[in-house]
Amino acid sequence: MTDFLRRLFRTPQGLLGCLIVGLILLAVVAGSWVTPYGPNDMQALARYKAPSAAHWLGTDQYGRDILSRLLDGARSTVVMAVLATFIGTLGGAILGTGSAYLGGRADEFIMRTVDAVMAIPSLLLALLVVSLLGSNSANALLAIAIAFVPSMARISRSVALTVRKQDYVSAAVARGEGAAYIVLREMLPNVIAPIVVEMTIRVSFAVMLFATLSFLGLGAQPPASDWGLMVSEARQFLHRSYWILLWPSAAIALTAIGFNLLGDGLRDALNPRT
Amino acid sequence: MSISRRAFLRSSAAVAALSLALPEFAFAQTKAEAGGTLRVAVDQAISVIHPLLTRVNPEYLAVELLYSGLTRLGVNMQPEPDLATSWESNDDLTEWTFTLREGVKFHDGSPCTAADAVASFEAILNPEMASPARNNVGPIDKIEAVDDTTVRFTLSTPYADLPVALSYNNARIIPAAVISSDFQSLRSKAVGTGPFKLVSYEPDRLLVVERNPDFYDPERPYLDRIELHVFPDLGAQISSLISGDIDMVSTVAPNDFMRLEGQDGIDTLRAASGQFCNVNFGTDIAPFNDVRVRKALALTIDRDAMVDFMTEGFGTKGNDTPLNESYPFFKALPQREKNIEEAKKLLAEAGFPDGFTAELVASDRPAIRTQLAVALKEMAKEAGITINVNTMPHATYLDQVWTKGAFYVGFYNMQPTPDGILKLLFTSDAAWNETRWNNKTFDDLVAKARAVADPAERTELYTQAQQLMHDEVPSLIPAFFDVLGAKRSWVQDYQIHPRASVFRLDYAWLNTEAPTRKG
Amino acid sequence: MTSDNTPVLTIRDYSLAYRVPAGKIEVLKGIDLTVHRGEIVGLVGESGSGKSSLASAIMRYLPGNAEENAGEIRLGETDLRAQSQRAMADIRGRRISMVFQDPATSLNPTLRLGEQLAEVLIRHQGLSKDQAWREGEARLAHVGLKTPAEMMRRFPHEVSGGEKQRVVITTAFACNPELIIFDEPTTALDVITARQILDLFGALQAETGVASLYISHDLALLSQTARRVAVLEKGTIVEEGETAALFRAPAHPYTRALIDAVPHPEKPLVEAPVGTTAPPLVRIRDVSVHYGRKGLLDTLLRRDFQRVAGNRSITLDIQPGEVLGIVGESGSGKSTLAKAMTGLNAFEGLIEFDGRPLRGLSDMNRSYRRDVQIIFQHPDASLNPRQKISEILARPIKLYGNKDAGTTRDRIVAMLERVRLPASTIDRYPHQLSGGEKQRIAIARAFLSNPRLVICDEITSALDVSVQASVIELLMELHRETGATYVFITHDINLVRQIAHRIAVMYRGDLIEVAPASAIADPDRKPYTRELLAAVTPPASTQRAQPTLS
Amino acid sequence: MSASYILKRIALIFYTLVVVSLLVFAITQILPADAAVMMLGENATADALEALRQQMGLNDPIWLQYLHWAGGVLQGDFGTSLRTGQPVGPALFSALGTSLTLAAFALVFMLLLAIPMGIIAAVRRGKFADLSVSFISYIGVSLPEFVTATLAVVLVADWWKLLPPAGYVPLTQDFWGGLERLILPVIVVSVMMIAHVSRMVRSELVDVMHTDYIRAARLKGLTPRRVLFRHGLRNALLPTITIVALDVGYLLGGVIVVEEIFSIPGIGRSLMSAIQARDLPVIQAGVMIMATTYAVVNFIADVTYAWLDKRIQYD
Repeated sequence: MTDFLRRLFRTPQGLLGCLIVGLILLAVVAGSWVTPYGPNDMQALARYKAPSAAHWLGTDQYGRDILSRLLDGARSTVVMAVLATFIGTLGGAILGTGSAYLGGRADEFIMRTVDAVMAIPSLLLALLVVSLLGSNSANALLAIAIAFVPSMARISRSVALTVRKQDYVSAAVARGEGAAYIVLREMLPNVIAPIVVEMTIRVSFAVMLFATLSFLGLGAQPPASDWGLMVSEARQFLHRSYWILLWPSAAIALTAIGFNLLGDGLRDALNPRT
Repeated sequence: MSISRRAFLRSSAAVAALSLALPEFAFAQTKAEAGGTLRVAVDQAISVIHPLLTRVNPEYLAVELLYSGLTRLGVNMQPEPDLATSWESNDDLTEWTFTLREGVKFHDGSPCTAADAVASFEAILNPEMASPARNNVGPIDKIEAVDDTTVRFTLSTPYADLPVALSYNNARIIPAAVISSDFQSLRSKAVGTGPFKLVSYEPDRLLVVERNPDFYDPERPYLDRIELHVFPDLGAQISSLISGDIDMVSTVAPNDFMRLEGQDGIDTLRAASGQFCNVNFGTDIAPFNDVRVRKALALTIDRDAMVDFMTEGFGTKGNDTPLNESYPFFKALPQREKNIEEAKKLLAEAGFPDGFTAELVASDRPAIRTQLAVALKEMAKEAGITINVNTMPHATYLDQVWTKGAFYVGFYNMQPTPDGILKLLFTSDAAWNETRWNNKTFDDLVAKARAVADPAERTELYTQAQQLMHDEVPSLIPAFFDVLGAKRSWVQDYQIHPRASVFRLDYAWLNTEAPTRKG
Repeated sequence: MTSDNTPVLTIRDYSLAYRVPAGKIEVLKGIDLTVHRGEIVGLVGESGSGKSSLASAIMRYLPGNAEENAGEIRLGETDLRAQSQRAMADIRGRRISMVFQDPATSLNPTLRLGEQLAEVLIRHQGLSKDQAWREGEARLAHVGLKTPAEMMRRFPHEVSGGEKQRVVITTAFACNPELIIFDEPTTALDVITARQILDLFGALQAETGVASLYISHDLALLSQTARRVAVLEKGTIVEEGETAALFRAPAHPYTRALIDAVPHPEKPLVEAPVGTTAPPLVRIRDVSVHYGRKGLLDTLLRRDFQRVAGNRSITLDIQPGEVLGIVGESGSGKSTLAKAMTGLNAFEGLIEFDGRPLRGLSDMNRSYRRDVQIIFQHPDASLNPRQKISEILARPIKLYGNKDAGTTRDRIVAMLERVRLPASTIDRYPHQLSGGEKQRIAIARAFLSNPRLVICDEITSALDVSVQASVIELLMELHRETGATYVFITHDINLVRQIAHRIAVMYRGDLIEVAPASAIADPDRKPYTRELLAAVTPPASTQRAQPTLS
Repeated sequence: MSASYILKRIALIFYTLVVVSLLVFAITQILPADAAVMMLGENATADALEALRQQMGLNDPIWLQYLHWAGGVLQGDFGTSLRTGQPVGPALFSALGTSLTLAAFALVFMLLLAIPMGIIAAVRRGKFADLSVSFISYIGVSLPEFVTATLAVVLVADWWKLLPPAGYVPLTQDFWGGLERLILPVIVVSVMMIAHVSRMVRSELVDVMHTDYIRAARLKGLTPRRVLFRHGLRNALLPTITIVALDVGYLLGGVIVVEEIFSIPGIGRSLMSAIQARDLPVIQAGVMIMATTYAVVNFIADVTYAWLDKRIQYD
């Protein structure tokens, strides 16, 4: 474990990614305790206030403290993105590895169908799913998870196929190991690493997809403090007080960069042969 | 009595006819110049151009350019002649006769006569055609052509506001031949008598009209061409106005209005209006069937703050009735103010000493609905009421919540008359009976008021009706919005209309500063 | 340019190290080496000895973290170390050229062979495109390619490995360089092709008199090719001398060990078969393996579908206790047969094991799995990188039971001792072990189930000569101890002649013949067998054959 | 590459379309909205609604409705928009034209920028240029389009007044004016692809430059130029074809946002307004058209790849 962390911190991406993601996770965990104001507390007399000692990042159109909203929103935004990615990845991994394991016609059928679904752009697929289920954060989460399944299935399948061809799996088959042992003990540990890397990078994509759904009015709904929704709502006040737009945008960008860097760092660190 | 009444009505028509010329007296220090292309930004797609079926403001604008009605609505909310030059009624306001212009031609060259007017109104009143105008043109029982230029309306109940009601956005005259052959064909072409003729139409992008040389007023319109550009993004239309790409923005959000104020070459336009956003109670569903609960919620609202939150100050406080200064026959009631103590007391009496939890539905368009919901959520908290805001797509809202729900946000244009808004929303027979309040006394007051011509008497009746609503609170109406718009300074004689769905661009013209654009 | 007594290549006291985060890795230490005109100098060493780094140093093609001492590298009179990269670009390909191990990877897959040959002529001889193309055709004709014009137009994937290497060699000779460095030019080729390439090299070398530095791990090959040999161990040349003399009387222990490790077919490592009367342990009857599956589209279009045959109707008996060698080129179906026998490939036909018939994978029950074990070529791939040795070795014990023999851990430690690995290995991960150690773990895993048949699929070909020798020794010892039957698949004919009782020869999916190891070189063997044996370089010894021009 | 490979790929397009059509039809069937209500509006009577339902076949079993619809689609009839009452096909195809113009410019712009960026980063690996490129690409993949678009409009159009902020003019009508309005949308929609593709090109090229054949080419004394451009790039750019084709899916998603902000009447806008208005026939047709575009682009890419990359034997 320490060996792994040492490898991770050795690359600039890994170190920086860990720092940023760590910071964000800190906000997720502790954010709601340290918020100076309630995220939804309106102050009719302190609307559109520029950053000051009282409101470090300023206030928004309802006089709500932006810092408090950002910290509060970290939980939903990041946890939702991670959860959506995780669910999508899990679904994709099960589908992909299952398909690779089944092989033959079943594999062909599953993967062709996955290819077919990939012909619908993932944003559009998410839009359709959300409009089907109704616009709210939980449905957006599900939509993004569903939108991620096809590509994750592709990736996991190709990883699983590579692992499947390895001699240690052949060795296990030759000595008569059961399917469960082969999949769980021989294949899975080797399949997980590249999938985790891909998943980490995808979290940033999920954060942005969430934001975009909110922008199109199909994601989180007011008065939620999701960053994407905050940006989306702030657009109309841009010329009056740009900071309402600035901070949540920066938070989204930082999160996306953080997870991207972490993913790249993990990719290097998880490779057991370097 | 009867004579004087008739005389009054005639004279009011005459006043209206006079007021038609008013804008020119008031603004036209320089004489209108003909020619030029006007580019207007609208914020929603122009999905429908069928004059009887339009539903949103950009569509009303398009139809207003292409078609005429019998009357049209002045900026002062008075009826003006359009295809009808004059009108009169019998004494008990049940039979109205309209005299039409002679020699008016449709865009296809065919003459427009009383028969077309009759066919048009029959189509409007035909439930099969599903025209939104059906509920808004008044209690018309029968319509007949007396001769080629005279139309007679027979009403089922007395109705003083008929000339105003006939100016309704969907009450347009279309050729009888089209109605009988292919009614739906007007979805893609335009055969009207309006000041402009249709050139091209792409619902999501652009609608272009050109001057109708055969328009009944040889002076108007002044513009050669009008282009309606669809901008789904509010920021983009403001940016385009600033860059001079667009000459006029039909509706502007308060923040954008503030941004535009003081910009060189841009005029901001503002008119006080009866436009409002409200919270409807399903008065037949617990806990909102208890008037104390409704009243308690009304008492939690800080109305000054609400005006700020919802309109950035471009609005006026509401008093939980749909009428305000912008409407005729209006008298103000004592203003309801925030009173948490009283609210808590009422709640306790109603059996909710610790408050209650309710889900408030707000559709996603326009965004102001959600803003009201979010602000109310915070304000109601003080009285111990927990509101969960549920935002849903407008289509889902219409399908599942609208006129059925217990607690949801509505949004309305100002109507031309008090009768218009009350009959639209709050009487038992309202077209959109959103609250199911169904108050007999209220219905009687409204019905009585429509049959009265005397302004003082009508004012008194509407004030009583208002008082009833104010006491029973079928709906929370915390604020009215001003109608906001903007234009380049080179656009002349465009006045923003409190009704927000009336534009009168046939009076507008461009001065010499306007850029020349390729037609 | 160089007088006869000036060496073409002079290396004096040259040292090289690589900087890494952990410090410095010394790869070459005080190298002294000369190559004269017309001379072939062999450079022998195992993996990691620094032989490829030396080639890179001569070519002045070193990574950014290389750190050199003041030593000298000269090409004739030219001080290569003083040359800029731009100047080196003029020298490379014109005065020194290089031939690499694998023609499949050293040719650009997306360029025509002709272009890859002609571009050198254009660059260094100033020929026009047309001239270069015509010259290229002539050169290809000279190296014995039958249709040079067509060959010029082909892409690498369209020609065989031998043809590719001919093109590479032609390119190296194209500008008549003073020095050519050969970096294991035949290792990636099949035996027969390798022999042809070696002959070609010999002929061209004799014709042009170019100075050659021939890098190889194959002592047998060098003993036949090179006039002088330098032995490189861990970056130091431990011994250098005339080839014959050096092989006769190696002075350095490392050289001695290397020479001893080379398999000698005349010195069998197994005793003669015990008794031939016993019924065969395995009877393989008409076993065929096919790859590929008829596609849906083919079915729909009623098209004929041609499957790829991995094995065609193999019939073979394996006697209990014997070591059966299987030889053949890559793609001959040796491994396919091994996979069929271990249930990794579906097969048609019948395999009888100890009298029990097996017609498919479903017939291979647990006791068959226990009795038949397979060991793979690459220990890197056959050991799960995320499992500790303890887990890897515990599996056969858990699977096949045998309670009376003590705890799992005790048995693993005992087995590790038998394969001569320290008991501490048990808590290691595979990547913490060397290649030879990993292969010992793989062997241990196979023998933990007390198998009756062990299939060794090229298990030594990824290992260095000395490691290979010790692994073979271990295998033979285990054979004596357990009496298990071996199927030993390899392309190393010298090795298999030394350890097998009988040898099966395979070619393109067919079993050509099976002969006793002692009689494999008999003149009445089938033509392919004879061809194969003729191509094998006899092990390093006193006899020295002159390369002949083909 | 053989005829049967192409045939197989074409069969795959059809399979894709069948799957997508089933999916989109299923989704639109369960969407919480009544097509008849959508068409007639909130003032329609129950009788009128029922008559319309009958007429539109909304009371038929779902599979029959699907077959009717699919049959229509095969004949080029995508039905009638509930919102405008106009045939869906012509309007959507003209919108598709607009979107494809935008997408084509975006692709070209992206390639013109991303490939040189990737090459420079690979060649100057670890140097300042490489770090700048990766910095740009990290930023590029971290901002949602609607933020980038907002920033672009504020900076370029509102503050510097260099370009018009929004709107669309067909290039056939006014080429330069139309182009001027396309610049910002094209930049915004390509940002993320530039980041992605330049990273791909970089890593592919770095891999290729470490292959034996590049070492061989260098050791033949070829000039660095020739090694890079003749030997390296060709092999590095080949896989990029497939990557770019897959990115088209992303591009088609991106146009939804960009068209919304820049008021471009493309297929993304049509789909977005259809989704908001529950205009089911338009949603169905729009998704089908997008999926077809994606499938066709990938088909072209695969065939091109197979044609260019002679190594791979396709059956």
